[in-house]
Amino acid sequence: MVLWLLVAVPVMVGVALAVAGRRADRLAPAVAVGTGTVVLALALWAAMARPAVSAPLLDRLPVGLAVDGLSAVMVVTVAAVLMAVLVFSASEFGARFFGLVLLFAGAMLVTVTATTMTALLMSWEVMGATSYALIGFWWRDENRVASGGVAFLTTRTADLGLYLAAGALLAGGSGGLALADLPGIGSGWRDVAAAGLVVAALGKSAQLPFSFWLSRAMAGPSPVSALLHSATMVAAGAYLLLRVQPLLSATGWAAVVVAWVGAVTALVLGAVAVVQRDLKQLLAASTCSQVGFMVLAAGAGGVAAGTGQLVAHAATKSLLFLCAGVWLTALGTKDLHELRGAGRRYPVVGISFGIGALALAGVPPLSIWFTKDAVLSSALHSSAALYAVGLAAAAMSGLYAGRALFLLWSPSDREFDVERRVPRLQQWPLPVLAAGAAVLGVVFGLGDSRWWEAVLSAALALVAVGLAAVATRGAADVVDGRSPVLSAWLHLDALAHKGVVALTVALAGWLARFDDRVVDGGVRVASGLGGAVARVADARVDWSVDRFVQWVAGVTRGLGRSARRPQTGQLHHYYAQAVVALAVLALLVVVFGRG
Amino acid sequence: MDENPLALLPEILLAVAAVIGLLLGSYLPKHRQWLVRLLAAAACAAGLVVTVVAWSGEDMAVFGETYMVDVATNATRVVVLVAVLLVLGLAGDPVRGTMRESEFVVLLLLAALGSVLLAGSNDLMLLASGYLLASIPLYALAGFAKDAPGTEAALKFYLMGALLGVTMLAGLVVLFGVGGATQYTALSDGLASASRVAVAVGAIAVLAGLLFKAGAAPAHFWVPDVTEGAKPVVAAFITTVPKIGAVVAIYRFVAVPLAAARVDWALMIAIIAAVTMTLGNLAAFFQDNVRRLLAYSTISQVGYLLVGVAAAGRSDLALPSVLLYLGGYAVTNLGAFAVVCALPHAATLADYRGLVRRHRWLAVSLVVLLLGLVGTPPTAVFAGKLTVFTAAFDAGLGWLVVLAAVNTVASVFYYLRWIGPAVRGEEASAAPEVSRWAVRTAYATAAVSVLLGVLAGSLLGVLGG
Amino acid sequence: MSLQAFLLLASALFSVGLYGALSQQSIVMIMMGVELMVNAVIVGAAAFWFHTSPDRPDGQVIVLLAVTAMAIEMAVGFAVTTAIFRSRDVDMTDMAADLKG
Amino acid sequence: MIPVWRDVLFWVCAVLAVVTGIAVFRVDSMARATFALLASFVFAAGTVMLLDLPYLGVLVILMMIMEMVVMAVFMIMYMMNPAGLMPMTMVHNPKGSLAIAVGTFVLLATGVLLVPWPSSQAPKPEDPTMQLGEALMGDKMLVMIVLGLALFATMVATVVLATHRGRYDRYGDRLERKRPQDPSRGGLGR
Amino acid sequence: MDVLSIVVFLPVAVAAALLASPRIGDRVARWTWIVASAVDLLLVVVLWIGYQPGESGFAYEVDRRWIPSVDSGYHVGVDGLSLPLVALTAVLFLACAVYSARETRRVRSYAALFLFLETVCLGLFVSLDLILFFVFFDLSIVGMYFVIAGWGHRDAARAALKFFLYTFLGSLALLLGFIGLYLAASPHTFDIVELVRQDPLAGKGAMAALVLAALGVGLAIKTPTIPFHTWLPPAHTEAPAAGSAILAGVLLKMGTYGFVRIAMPALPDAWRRYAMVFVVVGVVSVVYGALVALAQRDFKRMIAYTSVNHMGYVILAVGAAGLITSSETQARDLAVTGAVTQMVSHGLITGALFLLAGALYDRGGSYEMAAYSGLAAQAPRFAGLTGLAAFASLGLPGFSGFIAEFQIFTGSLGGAPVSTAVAFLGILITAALFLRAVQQLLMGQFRSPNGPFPDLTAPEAASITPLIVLAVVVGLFPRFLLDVIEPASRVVTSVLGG
Repeated sequence: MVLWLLVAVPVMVGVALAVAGRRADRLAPAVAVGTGTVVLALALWAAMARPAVSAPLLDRLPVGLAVDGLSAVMVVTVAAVLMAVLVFSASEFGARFFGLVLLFAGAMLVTVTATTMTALLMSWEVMGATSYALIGFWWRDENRVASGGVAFLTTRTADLGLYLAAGALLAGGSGGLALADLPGIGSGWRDVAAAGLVVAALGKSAQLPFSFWLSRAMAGPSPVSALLHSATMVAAGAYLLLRVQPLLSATGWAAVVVAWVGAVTALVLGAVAVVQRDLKQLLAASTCSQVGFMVLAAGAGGVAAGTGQLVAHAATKSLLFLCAGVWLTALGTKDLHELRGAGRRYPVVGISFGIGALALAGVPPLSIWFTKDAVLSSALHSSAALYAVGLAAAAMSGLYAGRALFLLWSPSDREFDVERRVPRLQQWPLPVLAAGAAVLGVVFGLGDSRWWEAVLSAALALVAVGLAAVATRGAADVVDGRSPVLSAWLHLDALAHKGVVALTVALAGWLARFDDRVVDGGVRVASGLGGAVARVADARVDWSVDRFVQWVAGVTRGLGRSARRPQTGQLHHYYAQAVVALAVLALLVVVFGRG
Repeated sequence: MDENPLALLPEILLAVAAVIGLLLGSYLPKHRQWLVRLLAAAACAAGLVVTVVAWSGEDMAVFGETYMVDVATNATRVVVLVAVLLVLGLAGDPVRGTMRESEFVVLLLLAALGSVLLAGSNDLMLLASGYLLASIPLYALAGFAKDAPGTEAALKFYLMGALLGVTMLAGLVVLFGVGGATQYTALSDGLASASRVAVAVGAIAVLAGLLFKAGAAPAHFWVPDVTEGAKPVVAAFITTVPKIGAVVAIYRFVAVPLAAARVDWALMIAIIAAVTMTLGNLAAFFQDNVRRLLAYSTISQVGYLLVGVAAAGRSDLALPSVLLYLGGYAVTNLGAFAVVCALPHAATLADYRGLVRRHRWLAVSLVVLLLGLVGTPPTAVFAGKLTVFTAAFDAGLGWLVVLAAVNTVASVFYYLRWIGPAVRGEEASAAPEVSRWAVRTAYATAAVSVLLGVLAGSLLGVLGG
Repeated sequence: MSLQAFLLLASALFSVGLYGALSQQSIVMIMMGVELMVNAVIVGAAAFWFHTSPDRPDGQVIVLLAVTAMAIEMAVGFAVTTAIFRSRDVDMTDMAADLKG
Repeated sequence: MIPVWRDVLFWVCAVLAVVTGIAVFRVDSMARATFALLASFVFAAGTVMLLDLPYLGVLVILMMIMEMVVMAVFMIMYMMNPAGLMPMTMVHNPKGSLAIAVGTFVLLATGVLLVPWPSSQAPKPEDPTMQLGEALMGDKMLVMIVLGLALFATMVATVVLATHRGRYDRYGDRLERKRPQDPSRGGLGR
Repeated sequence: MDVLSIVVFLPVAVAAALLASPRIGDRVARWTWIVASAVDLLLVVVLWIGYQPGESGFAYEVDRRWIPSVDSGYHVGVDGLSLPLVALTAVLFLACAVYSARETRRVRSYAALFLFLETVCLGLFVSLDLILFFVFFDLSIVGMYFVIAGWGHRDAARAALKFFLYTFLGSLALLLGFIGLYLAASPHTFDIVELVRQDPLAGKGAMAALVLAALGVGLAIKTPTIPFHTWLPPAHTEAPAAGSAILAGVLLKMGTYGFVRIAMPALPDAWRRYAMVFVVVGVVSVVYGALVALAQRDFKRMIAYTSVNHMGYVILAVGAAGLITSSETQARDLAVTGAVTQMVSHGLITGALFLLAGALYDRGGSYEMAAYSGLAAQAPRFAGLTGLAAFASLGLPGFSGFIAEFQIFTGSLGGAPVSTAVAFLGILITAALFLRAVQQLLMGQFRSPNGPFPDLTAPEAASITPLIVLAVVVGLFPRFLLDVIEPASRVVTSVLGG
């Protein structure tokens, strides 16, 4: 029952707020924060009580929810980040926003507690749709709405994998579509299910090659980004892979693929992050990169390590996005160069951001240093190459985190055009999250990594941060604009547009013209028998049922005319026709009619 | 000898009514000739009562077995008598108080009698005599108005009838020559061993006359011209009543004397049916004159009826289905003509534009009746069509059923060309004058055509299906 | 005087009558053609009676029927001709061709 | 009569019947056509009489004479060029008609010659006319009754079609006049 | 008179009464219509509550002979396949009645026509006799012809005629199939229950194939599937909003319902043999319909093409249910249940979408999407409902469409893996096209051809909102519906055997 409450409370309050709309704007922040508190309490309780519930949905396919070790961590993380985001947003947004956020969080809670495919798929898709609404929250700007569309469509493309997995699971012999059944189904279907799940997870987590949607998702409000990039949505993919890790290892190939995709994403998107000039874009790319570590962990079998990374990253990234949001609203920009010195201007925000950035860089003893090392160690278990790539990616995080940090803290003498006070409510969550980003790693520990690995990565992180400090010294920013390809997120967006969207639209247009020409052509045919006959005589005429129908109509028209031709009004014609017809009939019967 | 005049009571009633009607008419003042109509109606009603009361499943051959009183004859009597009653109703306005009202009624009765006799004939000679009796009054009725189109219609009607009547006589002679008799039962024995060619030629020659009466190809040429040229009420009668007798006569002709002959008469009828319905439908397609359109529609309907005839002897359902269809067709077709009669000045489809605005229920009746002619459930023609198609399928004439179905679809087109303007709520064309008797008849037929469809089951039971 | 001979005669008369019915314009002439065809029927019926079933009266009755039918057809024919002559002053079928299509 | 003579007589009658039949449509006056038709019927009736059916033969001849007289009257009425003063070519589609007619004849003749016609060894009746009479009063009575009705219908029909003025024109709408009012006086009993 | 017959014939009785009383005004006619539809819906709810299928699997069964010689009669009853559709019909007709409160053209006839159509639609879904089924099938075409021709837009006459001829052709094919079934049965019968029991064409390969082909073509035209769909876009584009809603919401279901009610259970062998054909037709309909819809610039045409797409799922499911290889009966049950659920779901959602399209046309005088922008600014209610309907239509969980499509996909994948996987693309493309439509119409700066864009009126909102709410209820708590459907689906799959 409590578990039902945990997911139902945010969803129902969310729907109520969204439907109420403007009328509830004044009450909404309070209601939302109150709900957030309740959710947090319920999450904590659930994490301890580990309940499991189930309700019938489809024919012998129930909806099942349960909290186990993995999801206990997740529900608490989600609830905590949600709480932070709600408090942060309380001063700025109305009912619709809170409604959507709560709905979104509710969907995420279902996702992480789902034990059956039905529950997972439903929440998974609702999360995608809600993210669309949140990213395109400022709907008067068509660009933002389009960004939401890109996010939704990209993730939905990947979600098809989940549908595939569900079907495969059933076809493979799992009567109830329980996720736990996955490793045990027939081997052919197991591969299909694994492939589907991997695609779905990679899409949601914005791993290569789906990463571009996350860049577009920056069009949404900053709190949305904070939520999206930390404990929900993007994390959901990684979570799913961790959840089905037994399946991945059971197939043999899936684990390897996942591990490598994670590692490569961590490295490449890390590099992308390094050259970004827009703070939010930098953070977005870093998200892909960091989630890449979680994916890597799932592929390499380090479930605990991945989970730790997830939680630590959630705290860190939500913090960083909220900080970025503060500056964006206060200073009206997210350009790193224009933000030079912003950290000094708003010390609370600046210091919180600093802690977060250092954590992100993997500087010991902050949280991500722990968790990343745990991940890397599990990678080393499976392959040295994987470890090396992971290490390189870790260096990248040092570079970009350091760059952001130093740019924001470097002294600047310029005045900001717009300057506003930061509301209290927006400041409160920041230190809390910063604390989390700093200390959470201790909870998870270093996993089973050996001492030299930890030292190596710490050194690497410090070196990278140092390099970044050098690179951004003074007014210079040596990496700025160095690699257009990396700046533009490898042109993945354009590639997807050209390769898939444009192709589909062209095909659709062609088909529609075909369909229209069928209709219009038919009308033309009907307008004159001559045309019809000509077209029929034309061997190149493209056949279609509709045109056939029209052709029949045209021919019938002609036949109708000829059928009336005997009716000349002249009696002797009638006579002759009747006599000849009777004679022909007699001949026919005599020749063919042997009774 | 079994001259049992009582068995022929309905026929006798008609004949007597005709004679008395003529006499009565000679002594009645002009505006009181409605008494003759009343007499005729009474005779029809009496005939109906007698038929229904004396209805039995048993077949009875009378007058040297030249005449059969069986289900087919009884059904024909009922349908014809009802049709005559309806036509008498239709004739209310156009004929009342005219100079030759009595003669009109008398000719009506005689033609109806001829039609019944055609249906009951169990002898080729009686068939030929019936043909004469069923034709002669119609020639006069066609030219009744004695205006230019009427007389032209009568002329064409008569000349077609004369030629095909003689053809029929020739066929009769040939069949008699090879079969040794004209009475069906005896003829059937004779034809069983007769030359195939001679039987085929003779049968087709005899059929020529019956096809003329039925208005089927290739003897259908008179139908559109007469329907357009004659008065609407006459056209209604001519396209309905003789067909009933003729179709039953064709049925009897193929089912009894030809049954054992070595001729594939089913193929023969099937070809005729196929050509008739196709030709009728095609010709109706772009017809703008409503009466000609209806005329072609009746031609195609005969084609469907012949589909059932082609199944004679090979499906138990053949006869009941044909009789059911005949009943439905008669009522529905008369109804359609009743609408035409109700609006004497509306000659083309365009004249029906916006009918629903002015005469809501007339428009509704028209829609019901025309959809009935299409064969839309639950009207009588649908039930008839359904059972007829089923019978033909049963008899192994699948191709013919498919063709008939295709034709049915095609026919929807031209009926819709009529319905469309009538029900579209556009500005109505010039206010048409309405004949009240015809309007009532239209309502009644629309109702009956639906009612018959609903009762089709029990009717089929009565008809032996 | 075989059956075939009679039937040939009947066929010939029938065909001649048919030619007349088909080719003549005047209504009365068409009626004459039809009468010739009836003539064929009479000959045929009588011959069949004689050669195939003299023991039955059917053939004879057919002759009687044919004669009566001929008389009836002719009477009606004249009446129709009169009617159309009165209404439009023609006695040719070609001139009565308003109804068509 | 000697069979040979019967044969000869038959062929003479047959050929003449056909020839006069053809003549109906070849002569250029309607009066001649009428008489050709009459002749054709007479010769055909002659063949019928050769078949031991004198009654029917005579009946046909008498009927035809009556009819031809009536036809002559009509021709005079409608001024149909009775005397053949002007040549008439009132034909249409002569070639087609001829082709159809010849085709019909060829087909029929082929049939006549190829079909195995049945033959009867049954004895001829003593008196064919008696046989006919018995049939008319017996098995075929209904045929005759119906023919009678057809004749009745013919009378009504011809009157309706042919007469211009009805009783109400002549005697008034209520049939009140004792004497008919006609445009020109005359007629039976006047 | 039994309760089911009352439900069926109540509307037509009211229609007759409306027609017969020429003096009543538009207002009274409107209210009579609404009240009659509401009462009928109420009765359907009563039916649902008391639904207790008997031995035969049917509830409220009535069997009176009509034409005994061909064993056809008035045999009606509801089971899990038909009851949801009956309910859907009653709901949609009530919605249309409420929505049409603004109709001003010949209101009385309009009301009478819709009531007549309601009887016809209800009658079809409860028919257990082929002839009765055919009667209603045909009458539905006639009724809809008049709706389109009489109250449609500019080019309505031509579209109506095309609709009529096309679907009538289909009905004739259907009739041939019915006759084939009838003749094969021994003793001959038109009774559906009896035919299913007999399985008359078992083992008669060619004949069974022909009959199935006739049924298939007839039903496919009505459904419609590729390549018989071309009547649909013009008919929808020209029809009045309520007509479109009924056409898409109820009439299209007659085709798919025919598959599960007649074609599958009466011809199980042939169905299994040719199941792949239906799978392929379904998949092609799904993808083709979605792609063509994607290219449309006209809002209503777009929705019309999505109907082709959505009906394609149904065909896919019923086809896949016949594939022997999916020996797992659970999957096949799911597919059939999903197909029926999809019928209900599509009826609700597309009905709502067409009514919204009508509201759009009323205000802007155009269906052209490019003519509008940012409508959310002036018409939040319209925007909210359109957005919800769009998301419902693209198969978002939480709405009925997902429940249906998930069952279809999950149930079909085992039998027809590749086809089903291809069909997944359908939900992606629909998502794209609906997002585009929502973005074009509702988002951005405000623009409308006729200046201001007033929000939905009370009747409009009152007619559309319940449809969306129902779609959500089914989407979240489908058990009340599935509990009814599932036993009937099991019957169908068990008859299919294999």
